[in-house]
Amino acid sequence: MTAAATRRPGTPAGRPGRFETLRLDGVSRSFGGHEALADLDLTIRRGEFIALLGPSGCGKSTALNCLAGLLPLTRGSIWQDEARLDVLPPERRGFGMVFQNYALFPHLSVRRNIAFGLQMRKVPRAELRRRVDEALRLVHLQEQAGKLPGQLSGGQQQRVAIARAVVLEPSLVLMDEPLSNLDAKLRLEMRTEIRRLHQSLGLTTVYVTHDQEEALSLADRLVVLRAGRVQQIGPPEQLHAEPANWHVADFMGYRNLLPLTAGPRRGAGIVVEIEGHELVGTPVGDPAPGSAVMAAVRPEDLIIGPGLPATVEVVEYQGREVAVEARTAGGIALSLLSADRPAVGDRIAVTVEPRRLLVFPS
Amino acid sequence: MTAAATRRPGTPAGRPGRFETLRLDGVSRSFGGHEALADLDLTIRRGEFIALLGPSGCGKSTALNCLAGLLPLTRGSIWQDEARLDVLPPERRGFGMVFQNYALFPHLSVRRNIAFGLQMRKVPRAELRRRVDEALRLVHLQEQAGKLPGQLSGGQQQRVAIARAVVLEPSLVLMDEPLSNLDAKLRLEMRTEIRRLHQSLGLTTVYVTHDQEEALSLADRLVVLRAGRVQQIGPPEQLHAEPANWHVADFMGYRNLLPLTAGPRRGAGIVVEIEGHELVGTPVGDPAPGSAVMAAVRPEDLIIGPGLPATVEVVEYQGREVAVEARTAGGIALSLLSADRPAVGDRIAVTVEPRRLLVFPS
Amino acid sequence: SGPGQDTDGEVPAKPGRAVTLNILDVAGNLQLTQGMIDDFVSHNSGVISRVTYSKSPAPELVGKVKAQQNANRVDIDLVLTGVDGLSAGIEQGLWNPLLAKYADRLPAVRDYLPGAAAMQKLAGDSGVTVTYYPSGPLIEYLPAKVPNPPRTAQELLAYAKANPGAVQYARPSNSGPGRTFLMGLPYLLGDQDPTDPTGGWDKTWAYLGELNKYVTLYPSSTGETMKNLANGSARIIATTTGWDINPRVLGTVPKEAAVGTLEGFHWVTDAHYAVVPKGVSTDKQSAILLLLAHMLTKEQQAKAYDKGYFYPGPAIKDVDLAMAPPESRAAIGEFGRPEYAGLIAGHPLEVPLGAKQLVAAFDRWDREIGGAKVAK
Amino acid sequence: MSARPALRHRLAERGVDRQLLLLLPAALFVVTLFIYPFLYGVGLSFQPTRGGMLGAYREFFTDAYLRDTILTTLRLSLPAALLNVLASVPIAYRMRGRFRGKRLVTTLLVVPITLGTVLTAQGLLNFLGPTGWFNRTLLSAGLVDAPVRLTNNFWGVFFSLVITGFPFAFLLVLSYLSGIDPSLERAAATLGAGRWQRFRRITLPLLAPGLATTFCLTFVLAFSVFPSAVLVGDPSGTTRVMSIAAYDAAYVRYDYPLASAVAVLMGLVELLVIAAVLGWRALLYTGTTAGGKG
Amino acid sequence: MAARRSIVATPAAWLVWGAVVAFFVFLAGVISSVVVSSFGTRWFDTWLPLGWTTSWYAQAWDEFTLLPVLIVTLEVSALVVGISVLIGVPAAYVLARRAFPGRRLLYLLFLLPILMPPITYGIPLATVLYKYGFAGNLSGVVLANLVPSVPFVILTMTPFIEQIDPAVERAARMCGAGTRQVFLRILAPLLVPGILAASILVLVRTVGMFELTFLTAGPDSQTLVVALYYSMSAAGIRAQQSIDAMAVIYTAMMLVLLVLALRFVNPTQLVARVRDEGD
Ligand SMILES: Nc1ncnc2c1ncn2[C@@H]1O[C@H](COP(=O)(O)OP(=O)(O)OP(=O)(O)O)[C@@H](O)[C@H]1O
Ligand SMILES: Nc1ncnc2c1ncn2[C@@H]1O[C@H](COP(=O)(O)OP(=O)(O)OP(=O)(O)O)[C@@H](O)[C@H]1O
Ligand SMILES: [Mg+2]
Ligand SMILES: [Mg+2]
Repeated sequence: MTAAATRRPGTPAGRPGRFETLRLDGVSRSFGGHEALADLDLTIRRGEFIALLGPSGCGKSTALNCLAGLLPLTRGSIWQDEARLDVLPPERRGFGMVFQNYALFPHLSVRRNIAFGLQMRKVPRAELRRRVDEALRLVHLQEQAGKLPGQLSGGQQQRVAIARAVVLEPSLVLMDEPLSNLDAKLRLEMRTEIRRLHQSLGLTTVYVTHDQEEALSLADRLVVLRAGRVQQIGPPEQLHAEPANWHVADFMGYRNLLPLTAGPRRGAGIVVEIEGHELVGTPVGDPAPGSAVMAAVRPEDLIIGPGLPATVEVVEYQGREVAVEARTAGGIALSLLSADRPAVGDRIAVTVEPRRLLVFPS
Repeated sequence: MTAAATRRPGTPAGRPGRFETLRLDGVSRSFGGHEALADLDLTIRRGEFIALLGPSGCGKSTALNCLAGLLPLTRGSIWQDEARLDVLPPERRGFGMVFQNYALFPHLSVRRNIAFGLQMRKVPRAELRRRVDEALRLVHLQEQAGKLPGQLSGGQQQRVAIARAVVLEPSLVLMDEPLSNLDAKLRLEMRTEIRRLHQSLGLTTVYVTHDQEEALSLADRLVVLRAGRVQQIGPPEQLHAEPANWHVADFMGYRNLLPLTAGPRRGAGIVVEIEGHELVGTPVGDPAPGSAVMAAVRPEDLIIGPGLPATVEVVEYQGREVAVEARTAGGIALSLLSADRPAVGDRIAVTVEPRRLLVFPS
Repeated sequence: SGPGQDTDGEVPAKPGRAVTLNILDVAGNLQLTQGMIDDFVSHNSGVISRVTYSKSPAPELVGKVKAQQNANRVDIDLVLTGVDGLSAGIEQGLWNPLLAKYADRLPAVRDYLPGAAAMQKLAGDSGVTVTYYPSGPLIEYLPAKVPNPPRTAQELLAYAKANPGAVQYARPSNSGPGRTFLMGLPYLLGDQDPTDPTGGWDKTWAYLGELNKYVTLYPSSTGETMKNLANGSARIIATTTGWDINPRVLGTVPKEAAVGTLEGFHWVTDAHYAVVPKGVSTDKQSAILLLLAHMLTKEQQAKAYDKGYFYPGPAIKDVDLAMAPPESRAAIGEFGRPEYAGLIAGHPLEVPLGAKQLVAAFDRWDREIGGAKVAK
Repeated sequence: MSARPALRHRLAERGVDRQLLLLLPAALFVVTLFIYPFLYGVGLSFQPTRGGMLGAYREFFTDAYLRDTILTTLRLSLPAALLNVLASVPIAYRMRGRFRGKRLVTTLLVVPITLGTVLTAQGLLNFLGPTGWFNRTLLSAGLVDAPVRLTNNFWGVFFSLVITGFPFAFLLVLSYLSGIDPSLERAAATLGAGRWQRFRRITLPLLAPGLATTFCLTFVLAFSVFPSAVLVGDPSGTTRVMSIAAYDAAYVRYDYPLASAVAVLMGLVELLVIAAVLGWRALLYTGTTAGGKG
Repeated sequence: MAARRSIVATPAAWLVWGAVVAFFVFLAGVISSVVVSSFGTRWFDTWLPLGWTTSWYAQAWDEFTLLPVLIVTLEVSALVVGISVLIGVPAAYVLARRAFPGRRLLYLLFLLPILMPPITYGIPLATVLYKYGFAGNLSGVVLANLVPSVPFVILTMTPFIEQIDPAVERAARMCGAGTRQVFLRILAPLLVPGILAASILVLVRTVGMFELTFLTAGPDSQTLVVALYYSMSAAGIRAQQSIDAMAVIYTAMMLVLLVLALRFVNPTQLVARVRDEGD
């Protein structure tokens, strides 16, 4: 109340300080020898929406916690404009955060959970009330305002956590899979809502998710992590169409990954052979002929038509389309989407457009 | 160890007893006056995969807990073939359960968490080892086997919880949003894996989710809940194509819900008017002409073409397609999917096929 | 009495300014003397403006005074103590030898009863005897249950043998009557040196060892032996004059309880002393001297009769019961025993053991008598 | 600018940062008000009146009457502390859930805390004494012929330790127990664990660190038992505990070096027992008792 | 359902409740024998005293100047409890949450004052306090009693803190709460059951701590136990009943404190309210 509060105005966290850039410089964090995050370089511009994307355990939460100040860095530094940030404790960085496991205050009602940050910032009572009511409305929790977190369902709890962070209108909002526990419908709504908030409040947001769809639709730029290391940074279109390596491709929805051998070039394309059938693909990163490559294609780009024969194994209803799992004679599993509904055991043949088949060195 | 174990053989839980049907008869549960679950009637046949689907707070977890024996019923009964089940404590029902909040044993390693149920069933050591190893492999956690749950990432924890339940090959598996914290890629894999397990082990599964896509692809039958009450029970195709009311439609992905007034019938269809434009839809549940109706249509069924004019407000990148939010002159928000990419501010016109526009009494 | 005040210099006849006195009672002496002190203060508010009383068991006294003296801040001005606290303090050099220089301000010390005078000798110059009684050892019983009480030490042993568990005395280190019984035995049994518990008490230790076989219980307080006597679980207990009269006044012991003596006993006397710790200011010392002089006057000493608490109580000669307050007279009239006057006159008076010997006696008793129960 | 943060980071990774300042008041307090006086006391124990540096300790160990107090004390305090902790567990376990009258029962169970040594001692002497209600009841019911002796011996002290120690243990155990996420037991139930196994395999291990602490605290209280060992015990025999020996040395014989030596030895014996318990505790899981998110 | 389940568990339940009832009966006997005695005129070999009186209370009240003593006792215990919680809980927090060099040593340091009997350090401690003018008044009594109380709080609180999810604190920090606010607004309420338990234990220890209090108390800063302990074990003749009356007064005072404490916070309520779903 005293020391921290009076000293605050001089620091970057004084008023939720707007910054121009936030620079992560070789940020690394180890847990007892194991590098959970290694050499993350990233410059976040004011107003940007950055998504950290990657499989479970890749270090997304670690990166976010380092940025928040909740984990000390092992190496590297963080700069907010010209001020060094990594030496500040979390409460003086002025960021807001939504936690993966909610982390609600179990002894405070929903309303008081949301009001907590505003109280810490000594917001006048009338404004506090107004802003909390607004936040409650935003997450559809007006009726639960008086309940304790323990009395809420999982999804309701997550919504409280979101409201608690955005009510502060912080200079940077950190979100750790905030939608992962919402139901599909609400998830779509909240996704749009988060994006809208981000724009209308002029927030800068770093958003952790494992859902590439979510990342693609929300973010201005994506950071794809794998085993603690950055694989690719770029806008959604770039990542979607031109993944830098097969790991990124794997994660961006190229569910069919076929370990093959590179054949000769054909024009801008490259030939790969699979069980006696030749397919033409687009080379990424210059795989040498004869070397082992990984050919990647999305299920929706595998077309039933003259080509590689396979037998249908699983058919999953997905509304308008069905998802089909098929297996080639050589035992390679293929996933594809289809508007017609083949029966299990049907023999089909599949093909793919050359620009939809990416061939990476493996 | 003593009383419970020796008494067990006589009960339905003796050996994970296979049953023919499991019947829920008016199962209800209140929390201090508020009915979280009301009059659930459902007969589960052996080998079925049932999904409980509904928005957050609708009582899905409550239903599952009642079935597991973790919550006493307020009213109703549960029958396993001819034996009454709701009088048995959870440990004697022989069901497996994956909890929404994991509920991993924080003091046991991953391996010992998974082995716990097998130890309780006195599985011989060698078999126990084998089955635990298999389960670890299944959820890709071989390397984390020695860690404590607190040292795992959120997704890893959820996978331990799944492994812990399925390793028992129980007669009924209850899963409470088991995939909600997995990354998108793993979620797809695990989804297929769960379905495969369900079939190969001959399990009967009750699966709670708020993700209609997950429910549609996994389940043989869906139970849609809303505010504690069943809205519709049926196979995926039926729910997807013929939702029983607009709440179900809302939840099944009919994102555009337009409160309108019923016009005259036209053949099998019904006319509704929206901002001076006439649209023809399919009536569900016989709405009377002149009455208030709710017209429902999915984003993917709204087509850009001559019809209702609107202005583009938000464009979200979604890979192959873009999601567009547009607003009519009268202020009605519309969501649609589009292969082309309109710019924000563009004026477009949308239309819909009559069989894709469902008109419900509201 | 903080630092900087004169503590060693000449003690004035009257304090320069009225003082506040902090009095610590570790012997239960205030029961007898608080009236005397309050009387002085009410008439001499120019000398002592206020008195605070505190009480504690004797053993902790030394530690507290030591801590204060080490820190040069003594805030206990006057201690009322029994022989144990007195001699422990003398050994540790805690007390101010006031009498060495100022005996003339307490003329009454020349009028002590013979027994009290002997007790005063124990104190040397370090303390002033304020109350005195001949104590015991006596035995107490209910005539209805013990129609023929033992008359000698041997008869007592025989009685104990015939009635195991019936004879009781409290652990000597926790009990006045217990220790009086212990110190009185050498005289009763004709031991070689009644003042040397380690070398000269052979008969006493043998006797106690024998008696121990028939004693089932050594309570940790005298009060409990009294209770056991009253409820019948003990038939004969050790007692003293004060412990005979006062509990019957209070109702802890039935009025009809009787005391007996063992043939050839000597009184082992007891007294309470007023001592002044070193480090008390001269002003206060002066006030204390005036207070003590007042307490030793006959009218004030008569208050020491109390309700038989320390019977008789006065340390000064020729203080009659008739001078005592009416409640005192009534209580003693009803519960007192006329035979005491004769007994006091007819039996020799002995001073109790010095602190060192007493501790040695307790230690040996604990090991060989009380502790022997462990082996059983 | 760069040197300072670097050192800071290195320290931070070893766990040294500003938060450790929170320790300061307590540490300062203990150092100033305890360490100096304590070292003084320990020093005193090495300056006995006779027998050289270790004279006091030698005296303690050569004199069986002193030496045996160690065993006497342990014989009293270990069973009492164990009983208090072990009895608290099932009772607290039963009282975890919600039921009518829980508050009343909890409050009643905690009442003995207020009794204080004196009332307990008086009460035990009155109630269990030869003509107390307890013996009267037994006698008039014809269960015994002569009063059972339960005071002024081992049992008197033992009962007083249970009466004063049990509520402590109960209160602590109940609080530790209610901090354990109940969904863990439910998970175990669905995995086929019965009541006993849920308790044995899930609750008990999570409770164990708390039990260790509780045991230490009740043991310390029982170990330094003094007034009741005198008042309801047999202070020269079966309940001559170490604190009585120390008290005798200090306040009866004024042999402070010996008293300090006995007290130091008391502390040492306690330390050994507690080190064993805490060492065992260090092997246990001591983290959060929640089962995952939420 | 609930009823049926509890029948299944009957033997264990009976045993536990049996033990609890036996304990209560025993306890009731112990307490009421003192209470009855304190109101009795004389009580020898009978079921009940021969007559009834309240004079023992009047006598105790006068003789021990109980009113000021009670006030001092309340002041001392409130101060000791308050300060030891303020100092001890932050220290317990660091010890529970952080790994740093020297942690074990520090733990031992905090353990020692509880283990060491006051005889070892009481007199030198009193000397130090007298030297700096703290002893002989309330502050000395409070300081001396803090020596074993602070470590006691630390030791009791450590497991409680270990049980709280650290993410909750991080969330508070992200909301802008500094260390102080995290403590006051988040940890303190969550720790209330633990703090309450620790406070009650410290209170009892303080009210019952004779030695340190006596060594440092001045004439105006005696606590009840000093008076009480005196009446129990000092030289001189005292009626059992008056001791009983004193003990009853002491207990009544503690009981009032306890009931007050339990009124405001039920020891298990907070944690239980958060976690006790269903069942
Ligand atoms: N406190 C810790 N101690 C040891 N290892 C840890 C700790 N926290 C995280 N890790 C490890 O660091 C790696 C990265 O963890 P992190 O939580 O950042 O993953 P994540 O990308 O957030 O995964 P998820 O999507 O499952 O939440 C994991 O392998 C994890 O096991
Ligand atoms: N222990 C409880 N006490 C009071 N109300 C409760 C309790 N548990 C659940 N509820 C209420 O019951 C309703 C249903 O809760 P439930 O947990 O079954 O929802 P859910 O469908 O599982 O939601 P989610 O998808 O968010 O997990 C909610 O409104 C919730 O607030
Ligand atoms: Mg994470
Ligand atoms: Mg749920």
